[in-house]
Amino acid sequence: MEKLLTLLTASGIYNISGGQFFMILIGLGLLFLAIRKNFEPLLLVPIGFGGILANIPEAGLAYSAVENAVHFAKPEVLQTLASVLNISSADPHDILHAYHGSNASTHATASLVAQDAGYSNGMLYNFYLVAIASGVAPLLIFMGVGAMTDFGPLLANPKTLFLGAAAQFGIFATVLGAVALTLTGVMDFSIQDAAAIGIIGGADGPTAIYVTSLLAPQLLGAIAVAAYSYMALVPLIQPPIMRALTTEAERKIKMSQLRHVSKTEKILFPIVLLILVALLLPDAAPLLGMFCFGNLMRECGVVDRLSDTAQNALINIVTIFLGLSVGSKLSADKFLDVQTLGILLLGIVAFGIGTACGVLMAKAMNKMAGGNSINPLIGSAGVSAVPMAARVSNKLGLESNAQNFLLMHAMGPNVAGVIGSAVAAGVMIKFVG
Amino acid sequence: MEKLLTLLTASGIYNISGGQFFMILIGLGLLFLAIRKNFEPLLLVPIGFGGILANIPEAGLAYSAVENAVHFAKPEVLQTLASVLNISSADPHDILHAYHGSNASTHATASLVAQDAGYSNGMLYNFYLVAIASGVAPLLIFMGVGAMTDFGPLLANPKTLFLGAAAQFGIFATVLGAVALTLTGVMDFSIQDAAAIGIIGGADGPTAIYVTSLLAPQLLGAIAVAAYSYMALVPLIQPPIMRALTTEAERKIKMSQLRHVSKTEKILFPIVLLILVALLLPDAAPLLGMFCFGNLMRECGVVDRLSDTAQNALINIVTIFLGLSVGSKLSADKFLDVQTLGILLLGIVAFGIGTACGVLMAKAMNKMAGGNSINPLIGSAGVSAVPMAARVSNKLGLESNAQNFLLMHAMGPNVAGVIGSAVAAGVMIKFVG
Amino acid sequence: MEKLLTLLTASGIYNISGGQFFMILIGLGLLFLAIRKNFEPLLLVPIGFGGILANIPEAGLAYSAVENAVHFAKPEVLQTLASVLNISSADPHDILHAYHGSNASTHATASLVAQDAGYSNGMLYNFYLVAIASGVAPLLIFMGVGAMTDFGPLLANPKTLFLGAAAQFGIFATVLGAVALTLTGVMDFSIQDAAAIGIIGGADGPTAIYVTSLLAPQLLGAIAVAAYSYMALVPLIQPPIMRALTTEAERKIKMSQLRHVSKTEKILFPIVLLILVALLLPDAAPLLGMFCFGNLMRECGVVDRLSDTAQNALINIVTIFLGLSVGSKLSADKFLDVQTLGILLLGIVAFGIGTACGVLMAKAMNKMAGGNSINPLIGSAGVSAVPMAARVSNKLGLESNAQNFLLMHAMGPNVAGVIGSAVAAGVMIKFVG
Amino acid sequence: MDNLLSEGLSLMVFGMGFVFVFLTLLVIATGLMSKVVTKYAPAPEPKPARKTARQAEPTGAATAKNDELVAVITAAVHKYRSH
Amino acid sequence: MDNLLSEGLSLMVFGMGFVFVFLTLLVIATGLMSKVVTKYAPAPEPKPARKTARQAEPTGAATAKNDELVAVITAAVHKYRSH
Amino acid sequence: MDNLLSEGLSLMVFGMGFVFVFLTLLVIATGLMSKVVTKYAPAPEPKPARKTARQAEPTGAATAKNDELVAVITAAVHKYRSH
Ligand code: NA
Ligand code: NA
Ligand code: NA
Repeated sequence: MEKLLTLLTASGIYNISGGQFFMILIGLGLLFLAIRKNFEPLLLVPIGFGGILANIPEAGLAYSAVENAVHFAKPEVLQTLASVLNISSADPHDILHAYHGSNASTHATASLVAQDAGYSNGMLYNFYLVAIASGVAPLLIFMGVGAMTDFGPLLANPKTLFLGAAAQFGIFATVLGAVALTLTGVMDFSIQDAAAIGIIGGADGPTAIYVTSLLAPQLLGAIAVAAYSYMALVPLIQPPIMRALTTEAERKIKMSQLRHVSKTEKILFPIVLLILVALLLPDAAPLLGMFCFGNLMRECGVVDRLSDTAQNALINIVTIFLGLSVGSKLSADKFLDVQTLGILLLGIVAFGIGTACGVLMAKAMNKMAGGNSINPLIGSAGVSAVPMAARVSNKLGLESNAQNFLLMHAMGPNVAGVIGSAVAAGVMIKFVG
Repeated sequence: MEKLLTLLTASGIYNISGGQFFMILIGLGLLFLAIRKNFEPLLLVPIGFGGILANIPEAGLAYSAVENAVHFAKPEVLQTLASVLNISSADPHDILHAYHGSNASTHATASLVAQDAGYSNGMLYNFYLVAIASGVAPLLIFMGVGAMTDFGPLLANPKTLFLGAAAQFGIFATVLGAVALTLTGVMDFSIQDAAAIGIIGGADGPTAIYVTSLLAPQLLGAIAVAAYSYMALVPLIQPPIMRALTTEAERKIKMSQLRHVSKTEKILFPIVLLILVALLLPDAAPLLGMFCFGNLMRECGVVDRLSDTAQNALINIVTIFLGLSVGSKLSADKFLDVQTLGILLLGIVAFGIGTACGVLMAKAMNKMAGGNSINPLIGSAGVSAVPMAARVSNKLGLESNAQNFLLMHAMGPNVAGVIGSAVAAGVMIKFVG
Repeated sequence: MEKLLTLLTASGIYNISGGQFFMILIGLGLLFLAIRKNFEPLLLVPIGFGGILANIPEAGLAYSAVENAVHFAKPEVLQTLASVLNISSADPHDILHAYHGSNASTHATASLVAQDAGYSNGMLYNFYLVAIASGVAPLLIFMGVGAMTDFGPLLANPKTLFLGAAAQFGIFATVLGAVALTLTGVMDFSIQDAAAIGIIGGADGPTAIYVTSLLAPQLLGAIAVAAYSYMALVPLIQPPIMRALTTEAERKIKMSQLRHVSKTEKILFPIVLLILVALLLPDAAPLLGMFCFGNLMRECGVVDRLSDTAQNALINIVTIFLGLSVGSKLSADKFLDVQTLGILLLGIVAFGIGTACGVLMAKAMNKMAGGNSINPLIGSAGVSAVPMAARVSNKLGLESNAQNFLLMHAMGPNVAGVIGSAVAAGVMIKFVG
Repeated sequence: MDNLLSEGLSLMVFGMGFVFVFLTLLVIATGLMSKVVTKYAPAPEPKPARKTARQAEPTGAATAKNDELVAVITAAVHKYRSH
Repeated sequence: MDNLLSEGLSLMVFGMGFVFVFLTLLVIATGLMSKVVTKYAPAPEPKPARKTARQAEPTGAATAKNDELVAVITAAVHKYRSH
Repeated sequence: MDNLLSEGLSLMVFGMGFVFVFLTLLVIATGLMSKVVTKYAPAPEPKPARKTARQAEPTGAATAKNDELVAVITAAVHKYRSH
């Protein structure tokens, strides 16, 4: 009978907290959006599923060995942990607090104590350590994205890089927004938090995850969910802004066909970009370095088998682990916070401002170029959200003029936006990292 | 000349022990069974080869840095290890014994001492640490298996889940068998050992490896070899039992065609299963969670590239490392033990009892349903051993009635058996882990 | 304004050293050779790119956390590191020197101190730790190469193994060369360095990397670059030597068609080789063990999906990381040394001597066999450099006799050379490791 | 010793019991789910489900298909050439 | 508090400024590179660039093509058989 | 110094010697193995070994084949449509 009691008291239904229940619903919601509404399913299916796993009561999949040890709270283990952490109270909350604030060596010692007591890191926590805390997963995704990116349209019209620059204003405006929310006392974000939230406006998943894992890992779940959700919502978010800021005449502008770009230019571009990064912003070197490496593998034509693997088997494997790891940060105690609402709000503002700035920049460039050569609709593609934003530009162009195919023209600012937000990420890491 | 002597005294032929020689023969035997007799070759080729590598004298491929340091037994190293382990004797056996019994931090310190003295973990030992000790390899295999599993037949006839439940009796009966062997003094198994041995009866490789790595890692080699060998032997083990327990009339029963199962049902099933696991048995969450995740990726239809990778590149890579890691536990000192004989004996008993219970349950269900709708031959498929056991059911059905295709009907209990043994695994981990 | 100054003083252009500038040029040069001249691009593209990344000023991608901490040289961090390393001076150079000479536990402690101070391992340094310092990447490449190797031609004519033996003389002659350079005071190589340099003559990339990572990790960059460059240069290096050492009549010799080799022989060969390694040279067990494992997977015919993965997805993934990791050793302070010139010089000598010995051995075998059955041109293929060297033999054969197809005959010594240099590697590790 | 026996026995009783309870609940939940799905989101006529079949196909079969393909094309081309 | 505001403001000014400076330099460097390449290594007539296209193709498209292929072959074969 | 020389020399002598001894034994063992196999398990007539060839094929060749395939089908289809 005692065993039966053990089973019962250790069951999920006996232990589930309201927060966990709610987070499981959110996980199911993400799965619904991904599967039924096609919201960036490659990331949101693993993130949603990981979120459910992370909130299974008593399973501790998203917790470290020490957190699991504290959860089960055997007095002698708590006592040892308290002495390792050099605090007098053996209260679980105090121990967790001291543990999260402790230095690397104390961390390591506490972890060994928990292991000696028979506790181990949860599966998702291990995935998080290997994939995200080490920084490797977003970088490998970036390598794969590089190997999938064709810079041809950008090279045919390098000036579209300015559109990719302008659209990053969404990032920095959002930083100010987060600062304002803090100064008015509505939320409480540090400058690191603000920078990580801002990067949502980069509309680039791996960049957002990379920056957040460095600057504000505790916000990772909310920021990643916001970034991918809004990327999926680009076809809803962008059109009204684009329509409001352009005239029908502007939207009708047909752009001249892009010139042919030679193989050599495509090979040299990632190298030129890399050297510029090396000379100007070393902090962007991991992100843009891996991106350039992937692109060079793609274009050089002599390592096709590596390029194929980078954009298939490897990126798929990494995506699975990255998604589950992000999901591990959807545990109730981390996600169900008023901060999350702030992040969701600021994120959509970031997308909106970025879109608007891209369009306005394109209008300005069009004016300067005589008023009839650049369709301002391609400016919104500068936020990145590849290739969704470019498709939105194309769609709106076709609405105004059924012969107006903007897709290739919008691909230039689209990939420029990836570079732009990686540069912005480097600046953030430099200044507040 | 001294060099020549070094070469000679360090050669394998000079150092080989009888046990190592015998284990190399066993490794060759496993390769023979895998290659010539087609015994689960995907696992037994790597396991057999890993077993040979693990027994190469002086190479220490399966040993940790400390074990290698002790093997070469330089007095000053032994002295330092003894002081780290806090024992007075510097005898190699005493040191190894203290090392294996030491806590995590002492373990780490001893490992650093061995590295300082120039010894390092063997290749296979590292594979074992990463693939099995971390628990990740069996879970990823389970994810891949989930991505390869079609729950259609099960959803068309959910009652076949009972067959998957009944067949797990083999697991628990075997636990009692191991207990009996210990009580009668024939062997000496702890309750953890007994539970791990029992899980052989689950006829599911990754589940057996996962449970054994948690409950009785020292038995991993024998249990994995038994599990995979008996799964390969299912076409020999099951038919006599099935024939003995059924009448010719029963074996002739034709089952009505399965109803069509909608895509939505297939998408929702892994989620329903996951929620049930979350509510009732959190200890089964890693295994069944990854299984459900793989299946959801397969069925949801929006992440085909992840699903493809999970069931190809990723599962293949993991299988290679898992097999070699299991092989590392075929070192002579661990495998050549009377316990191994006990495990082999109990394992086959487990398969037999599981098969019998599945068939008897199917007979009972058939009786209750009027006696002419469920062919008891599909009950044996409840042990899992996917898809071999279902094929055996089909084959015996055809023998009695050349028009009687049971394959799809047997696939239901077959995959139910996978769930059943994962649930049994969760109970074991909860109670004796 | 202060921020602007920060950006400027932290930029690459402000901090670049002459050495870094020069190494970036070398990286670009390697990319040029790989992409335009087709110099072993699968390795030299990642190595060259990794070399550029490693030399980005202030990014510290190739440095450990401690090295990065020392580079930024905050006084309090230096002080703590000095006390951990138990030295009185807090001078960066002294600390680095003490750190590199410290034992494993001090290393670990210093690493924790650096992490507490906010520094972390560079991306490439982490890749190096996981891929090369652990030894795993070269071994997995060897497994993949094994899975791609057809031993048929070797089995049809096992005597060609002698050619693979003779060509390894280049390895050992080069060791003596390195010793001579040291004794004459031109360079300063230890016997470990000499052995690692010699292995360049094995003309086998993963073997060279594996041995160097064990014996002389500080020379890894130079040795890997030399090994792969000279392998690419085989069509230039070998022909003059081959022509000089053979007569026109010898080059005209037509060899009789190879006998058919049965599947069973091909399956048994890797096992025979493994057992010989196990009995004679356990130190070659990791390298040749993985090679044999790959080959057995290929030939056994029952694990095709594992073999496919080993020779595609897995080897490609590992190649990417291996290349970047080797590139991380092209940092200016490690590569720009007079030793590198010595290594480049000795490497080419090694290739030359190996080629010559292979040809001379083939001449001798031809003489002993009656003078008209073995074309000495196949001897040069014994250096390995698979399959380039065999193609060179074929090309020279065709020059002398347009009907003389030597390719299949040269594949025997070619793969024998792989085994030969792996055996030589085992001897090196045994004697000086 | 007796302890081991009682542990083994209770493991069997509760373990087997739990497996049955769990799978019974799964039968119920699955049945319910199917009923709801069929009611509120009736499936369209069974499609040939080509894609899923393809995924589940073992490598061997894929190769076989490829070979068939080649054979078919070869035949088509021969026909074409013979015109 | 004021500190946070000034940090945020300077992050915006310098961050946005740096992004523009960087991308402007990239525009210049890219333009220069293209000019040099076109001058010293003029591209041959634009090839159809079949291979690159293939690589960039998303999996979905590849599958679609495969299906087309099968459809085409089936048609060809039917034609062939009906002769 | 002398020590280094003697180490180098002995490494050469024993290393090279060992390589020869090892490969000689491998020649003998392989020959023996082949003899035993041919005697007790004579191979059937040499099959075309299609499968192994396929595995060894470099990626390039595979692509080439694919292109051929596409070309062939295109031709077949054109023929078919032109009927
Ligand atoms: Na962006
Ligand atoms: Na089972
Ligand atoms: Na060689």
